[in-house]
Amino acid sequence: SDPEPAGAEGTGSTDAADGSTLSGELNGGGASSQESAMEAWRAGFQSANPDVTVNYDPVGSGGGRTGFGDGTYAFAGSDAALEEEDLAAAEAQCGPGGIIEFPGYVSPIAVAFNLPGVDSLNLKPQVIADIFNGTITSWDDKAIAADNPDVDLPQTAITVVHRSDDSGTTENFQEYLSAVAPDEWPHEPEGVWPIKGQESAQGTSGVIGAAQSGEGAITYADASQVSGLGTVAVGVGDDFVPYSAEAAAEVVAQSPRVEGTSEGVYAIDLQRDIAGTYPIVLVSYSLACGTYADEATAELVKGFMTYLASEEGQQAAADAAGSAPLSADIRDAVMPSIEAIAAG
Amino acid sequence: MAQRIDVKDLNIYYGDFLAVQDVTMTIDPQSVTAFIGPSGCGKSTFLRTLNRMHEVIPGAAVEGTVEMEGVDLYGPDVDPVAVRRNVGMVFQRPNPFPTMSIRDNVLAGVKLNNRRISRSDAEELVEGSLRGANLWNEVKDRLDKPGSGLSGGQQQRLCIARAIAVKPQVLLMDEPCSALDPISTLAIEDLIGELKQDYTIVIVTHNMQQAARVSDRTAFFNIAGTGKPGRLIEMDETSTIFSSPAQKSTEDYVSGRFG
Amino acid sequence: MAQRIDVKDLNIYYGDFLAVQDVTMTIDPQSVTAFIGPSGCGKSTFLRTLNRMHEVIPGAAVEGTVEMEGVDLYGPDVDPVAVRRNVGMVFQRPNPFPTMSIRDNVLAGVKLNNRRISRSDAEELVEGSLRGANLWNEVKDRLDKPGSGLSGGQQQRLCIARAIAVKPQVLLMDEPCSALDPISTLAIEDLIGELKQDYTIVIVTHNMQQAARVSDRTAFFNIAGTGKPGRLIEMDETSTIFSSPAQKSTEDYVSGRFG
Amino acid sequence: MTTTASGPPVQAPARRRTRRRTTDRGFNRAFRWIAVGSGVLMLAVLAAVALFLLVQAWPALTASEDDLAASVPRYPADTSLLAYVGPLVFGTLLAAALALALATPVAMGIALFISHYAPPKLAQVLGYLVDLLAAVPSVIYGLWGIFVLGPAVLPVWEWLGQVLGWFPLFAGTVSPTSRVLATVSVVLAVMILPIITAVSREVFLQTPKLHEEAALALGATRWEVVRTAVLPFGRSGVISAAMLGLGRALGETMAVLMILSPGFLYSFKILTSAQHQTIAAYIAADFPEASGLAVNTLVATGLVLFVITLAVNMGARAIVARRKEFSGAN
Amino acid sequence: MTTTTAAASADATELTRALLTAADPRRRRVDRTMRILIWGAFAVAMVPLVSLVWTVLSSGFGRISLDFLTLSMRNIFGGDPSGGIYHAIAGTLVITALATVISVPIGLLTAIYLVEYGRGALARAVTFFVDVMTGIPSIVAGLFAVALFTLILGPGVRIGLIGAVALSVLMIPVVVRSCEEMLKLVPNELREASYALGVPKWLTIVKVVLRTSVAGLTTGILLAVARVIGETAPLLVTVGVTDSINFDPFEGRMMTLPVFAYRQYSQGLATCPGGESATCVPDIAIQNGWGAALVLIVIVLVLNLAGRLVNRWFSPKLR
Ligand SMILES: Nc1ncnc2c1ncn2[C@@H]1O[C@H](COP(=O)(O)OP(=O)(O)OP(=O)(O)O)[C@@H](O)[C@H]1O
Ligand SMILES: Nc1ncnc2c1ncn2[C@@H]1O[C@H](COP(=O)(O)OP(=O)(O)OP(=O)(O)O)[C@@H](O)[C@H]1O
Ligand SMILES: [Mg+2]
Ligand SMILES: [Mg+2]
Ligand SMILES: O=P([O-])([O-])[O-]
Repeated sequence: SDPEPAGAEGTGSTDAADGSTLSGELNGGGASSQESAMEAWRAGFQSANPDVTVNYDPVGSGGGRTGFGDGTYAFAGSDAALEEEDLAAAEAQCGPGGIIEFPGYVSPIAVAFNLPGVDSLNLKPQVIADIFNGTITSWDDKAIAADNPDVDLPQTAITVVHRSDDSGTTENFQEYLSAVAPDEWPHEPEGVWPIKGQESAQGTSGVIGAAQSGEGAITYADASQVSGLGTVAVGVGDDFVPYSAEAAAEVVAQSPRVEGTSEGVYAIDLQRDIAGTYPIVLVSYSLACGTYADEATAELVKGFMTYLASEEGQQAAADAAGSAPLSADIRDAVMPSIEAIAAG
Repeated sequence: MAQRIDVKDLNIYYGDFLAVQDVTMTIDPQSVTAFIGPSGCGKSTFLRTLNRMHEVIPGAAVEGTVEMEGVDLYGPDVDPVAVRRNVGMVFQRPNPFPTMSIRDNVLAGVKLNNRRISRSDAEELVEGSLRGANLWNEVKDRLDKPGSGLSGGQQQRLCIARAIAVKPQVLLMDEPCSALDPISTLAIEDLIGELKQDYTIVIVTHNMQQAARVSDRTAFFNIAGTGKPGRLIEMDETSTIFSSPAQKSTEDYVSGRFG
Repeated sequence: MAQRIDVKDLNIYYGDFLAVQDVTMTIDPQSVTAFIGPSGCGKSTFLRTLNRMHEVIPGAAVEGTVEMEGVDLYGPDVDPVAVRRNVGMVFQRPNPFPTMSIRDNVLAGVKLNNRRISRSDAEELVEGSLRGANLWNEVKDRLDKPGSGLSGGQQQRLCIARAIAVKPQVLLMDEPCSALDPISTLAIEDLIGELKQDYTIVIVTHNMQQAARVSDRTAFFNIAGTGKPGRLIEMDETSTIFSSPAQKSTEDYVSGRFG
Repeated sequence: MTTTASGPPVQAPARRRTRRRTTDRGFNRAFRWIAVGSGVLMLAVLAAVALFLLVQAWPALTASEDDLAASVPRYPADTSLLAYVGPLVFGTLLAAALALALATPVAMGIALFISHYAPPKLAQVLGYLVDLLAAVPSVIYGLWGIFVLGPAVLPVWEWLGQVLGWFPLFAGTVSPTSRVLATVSVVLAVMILPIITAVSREVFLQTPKLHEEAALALGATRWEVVRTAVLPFGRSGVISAAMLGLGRALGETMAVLMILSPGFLYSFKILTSAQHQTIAAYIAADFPEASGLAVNTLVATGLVLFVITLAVNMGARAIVARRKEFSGAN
Repeated sequence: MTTTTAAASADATELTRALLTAADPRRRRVDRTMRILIWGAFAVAMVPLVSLVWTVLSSGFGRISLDFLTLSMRNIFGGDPSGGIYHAIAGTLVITALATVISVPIGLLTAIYLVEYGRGALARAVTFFVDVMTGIPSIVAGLFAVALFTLILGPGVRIGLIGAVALSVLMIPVVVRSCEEMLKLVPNELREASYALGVPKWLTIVKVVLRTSVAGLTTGILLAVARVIGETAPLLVTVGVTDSINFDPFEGRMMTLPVFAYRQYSQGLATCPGGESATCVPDIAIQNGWGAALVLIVIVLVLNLAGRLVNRWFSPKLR
């Protein structure tokens, strides 16, 4: 059953008690990494509120932040916390209630490769950096072999595949590399891949496809997409940790909150060297305002964000997108701000 | 009602090329005027200025006056569309409308102008016009077939039927019989004889005999050479032109070529 | 070298429509054969079977044989392209190639056979052919202009020049003079007289006088009515056809129409 | 007895030349103005698009090199905006030119096949098929390029690289993923093929029968008929068909975006990855994440694409104009 | 005597036979070669075309079902193989129809202006800039439409109309160009025949020129529709995406088939915690994408078929 969306503005009402009371259309947009999780959230929320339609434009984090700042989107997803210009614009847009920002979507980034017969490799951060910056060019390189005594490494040349578009995944991956291997990876982390002359492809599905089509390829991508490729267990301290939602959740839970932000903003200062955690994670933020111009939107955002941050919502995303659920600490910290969303 | 046409000092241009120079003539009502002359001398060009068809060619222009019963056809408040409705034309190459049936081709002048006509009037007009063009018997069983399926001669007669269906005041014909067999030619010539009772008729022909047979007055055009403008050499009673023309070149042209 | 053509029991179809039925005739070499008859009787259609131009129309078909010096033109090992090269054709409507200059139009057929014709040979051929078509003086200063800029009569003469430039064995002409003025017509008729010394010439004409003037033998075609096939009524020496034809219909047709 | 004999050419006194021109009235005039109005509206729309491009590009055009380098991803330090756009222009032109070179002869072949070679009944069906393929969305071409064409042509590219490696186009390492400009060009060629074919075919079909028969009667073979009558008549139509195709190839976004492994070099190595990028794909790839000056810079590259189309069209116009007096029309 | 005549005639026969059968080998070779090349061109083109159609058919057909055509993707996520593309079909039809309604009058009238009235600087400018417009990248057209409607309706509005305007910017020049070609092909003789009957120019244009070329115009317009019905980039930035049904181009987001196909492809594989099952298919998104592609192609086919019928009924026999 498909009720027609009532339009951009909804008619929220809080008087009735039983079942759904919300209706209308709620529009958001931003990071494409959140798309799969967002589908689960939207489906869950819309099922509970059949008269509501939630839309999410996967236009990318930058587009999401811009759209959030100029009022295009009532809520947004972004692979990085708001900074400077975007923050100022968002604050102006949101008015007195301020901004609500929390890591609603946390997902491990897998380092995946195409070597027939090899499912898993142990790689130290420095080795990963050297592979991606082109210093190590063959799979039977000593540096690789040293940590993988049991694997029969072929002589195949390494083909690095990176994202060709400006991407939050790239930025996160580079942040990891420059944090743990600053000598091997001297580049300033940004959404664009810094090294020229390597293979690349558009979007997560693009790099996965390219890696699958070229033997000896290696790439980095959202972990939920890498089936069919071998994956890397990443060196943390002396251990090698394979990717998993739990290990990724752990790194978020153990990293400190950024200080000096307003109350509703819960940004993470990610630590990449905590033993037993999987350090390459994409932390994608959910953005909303504390106050909205009209009541209906406020009610819709409040309802949707409540669901998104809830245990139930986080589990839905974990099932659909392989993400790491929000820790109880963080949820407890942001819930009051979400519940305070109101018109004004 | 037939109409007299007075042409004064007419120069006709294609862009900068002066195709016909300095023509002055009078075309009498209720008579047939024939234009003869060698190929390229501007007969067609001059004819097309009489119903302002010349000006549909980009860059074409005229100087001088063409008066119909004293009204300058090129006067500022004269509507060229009205001129063409009253001065009908049949072309050298048959050009029936390919999208229309034979019937609709005959009715084109009426239908294209969005005029309403009752079914019976239409049938009458179609039959009358086609009979006039001596085509009725050949096409009466396939009036709904496209006109382009006819042979060349049949197509030309269809075009004549189309032109006379509009009942113009003046009828211009540019070598209307050049694609016709003798029987059709004769029928058209007879028709011209009938039409001149009511209309002013101008016919361009390359056929001396035809000019001699059908026309009351004949105008002879000539051209001094390629790139030079065509000129009206002489115009007179047809019998005079063919028996004792005033100009040597006319005599050269009409004498002894045929028969 | 002129060639004799023997046609036996020829039926000509457009799809299922039998346009011409049961024609048997002999066309003599070194002579001019004229086809006359009313419009739509199939003169053009029949003419086009003599150089296998008929078959380029989708659905067109022939039954029977057309033999040139005993060789069936429709035989299995005969190349239609070679047939058309040896049996030239001039059409009713002038059709110069609009994208080519006058010179290139004349050379169009020649260049197909002989790409590397020398400049001087080409110039000679162009002048000879254009003179033959009585067009040389009018166009000699603008050989590099497009052929489509000429008047109708000039265009037709250009097409005749193009056809004779290939030096065919047989020359078919479908009302070649219907768009020409008397002077050009006369020149073409003279040319036909010259060409018949060497070639077999077939001409379709709607003009009795022309048939009488230029042809040695005349074939009269007629049609019983619309939708009926055209038939060869009678073929004989031209003088016989015009003075004492065997058939009543022939006499009706040729008698007293003109002059 | 009004005999008007012009006699010997008398030098007429200089008369005031009053040439008459067409005048419209009534609904004729209204219709004329409606038509003129939509012509002007066309220009207005284009002006609006151009204005938008220019206004949005202006900050980038006037910004300093350092500002650009700081705020635009992929903007190399110490490079002028022109030098930055240069490789993109090069890639765009190379891809479109290769596609056009591949597609035009084949498209003309197909058009001739349908108009003059195939049996008439079959030709209709084939024309239908080609029309249909003009409508395949670029996303589908992108998918097809990635999943089907890429793997299929890889051996061909490897072979070319081995055998013709000395030729600049085929030099360099052949990419194992075949996400290279050569593959993109083939996809673009396939994409523009139906467009060029459909328009050329319509034009070829309109060749006057008279001219074809004139050629046939001179003893022309079928190909010679095509050469003497059909191709000259269709020339301007084919040029405009090719331009429609070129326009699409220059501006094609999704297929390039999905297939090409981009790079920003002046390179002829169409079998090597990370050498080229086209403007349209570049804009699409980076636009979502761009903000501030980076957006302006992307729009500026769009402006460059605009200018390229303009230049290409001027060239093609010149070709058409030179042959105008020989054109088949009228 | 008789023998010599007989011999002579036998000679003549042989000579004639030689003339009529001996084709110039070079020309014959060229003709053969060109024939092979032209058939070859067709064959070569058929390879990618057949492969493409086959790929779309074989990859998309399995997904086609009544549900797929009549349900939307509302509340469907992950590997859930239910749901369908009804919302995208509706969006595609509505937006394309609206773009056609905007483009055809402007494009056709502009073509009429160019062919029938256009002289001088304005006509040259229009012709020239129409060509330029064919080169506008689709994404730029989308950005232009967004900027325009941001001015009118404020930022952030995503409605079908904006997409239709963006598509119109792409479609109008194509309509103009192809209509112009077709109008030019109407012989001048027909216009003159009509003028000579005293028919005003505008009626001549409407009833003779347009009527004669209607088949060609239809083909041209269909090509233009085909050109835009598969556009992805401009719709992504102008109408957003949705997974619910919306028929109203003036209110709310709409989904279209090409955008849907692209989004599904971009989503890649779904996570199925319990492995592949009846309720969770990992590559369902790719399958959905191909299914949408197939439906899109079928829609175009139906449009084409309608165009063909118009073509057959109204096409004049110009020769
Ligand atoms: N559309 C045109 N543009 C430029 N010149 C033209 C045009 N039509 C005709 N001419 C030129 O004008 C002159 C007169 O041509 P016109 O067709 O009037 O001659 P005509 O006497 O009718 O010849 P014909 O008997 O062959 O029909 C010729 O030199 C011709 O080349
Ligand atoms: N392409 C065609 N398809 C079908 N029928 C045709 C075709 N061409 C001619 N016909 C028909 O064949 C018959 C003979 O036509 P044809 O043109 O040969 O006559 P014609 O004697 O040359 O007439 P005219 O003197 O008018 O040129 C006519 O009934 C005509 O309608
Ligand atoms: Mg004339
Ligand atoms: Mg005939
Ligand atoms: O979320 P992404 O920007 O990496 O697509």
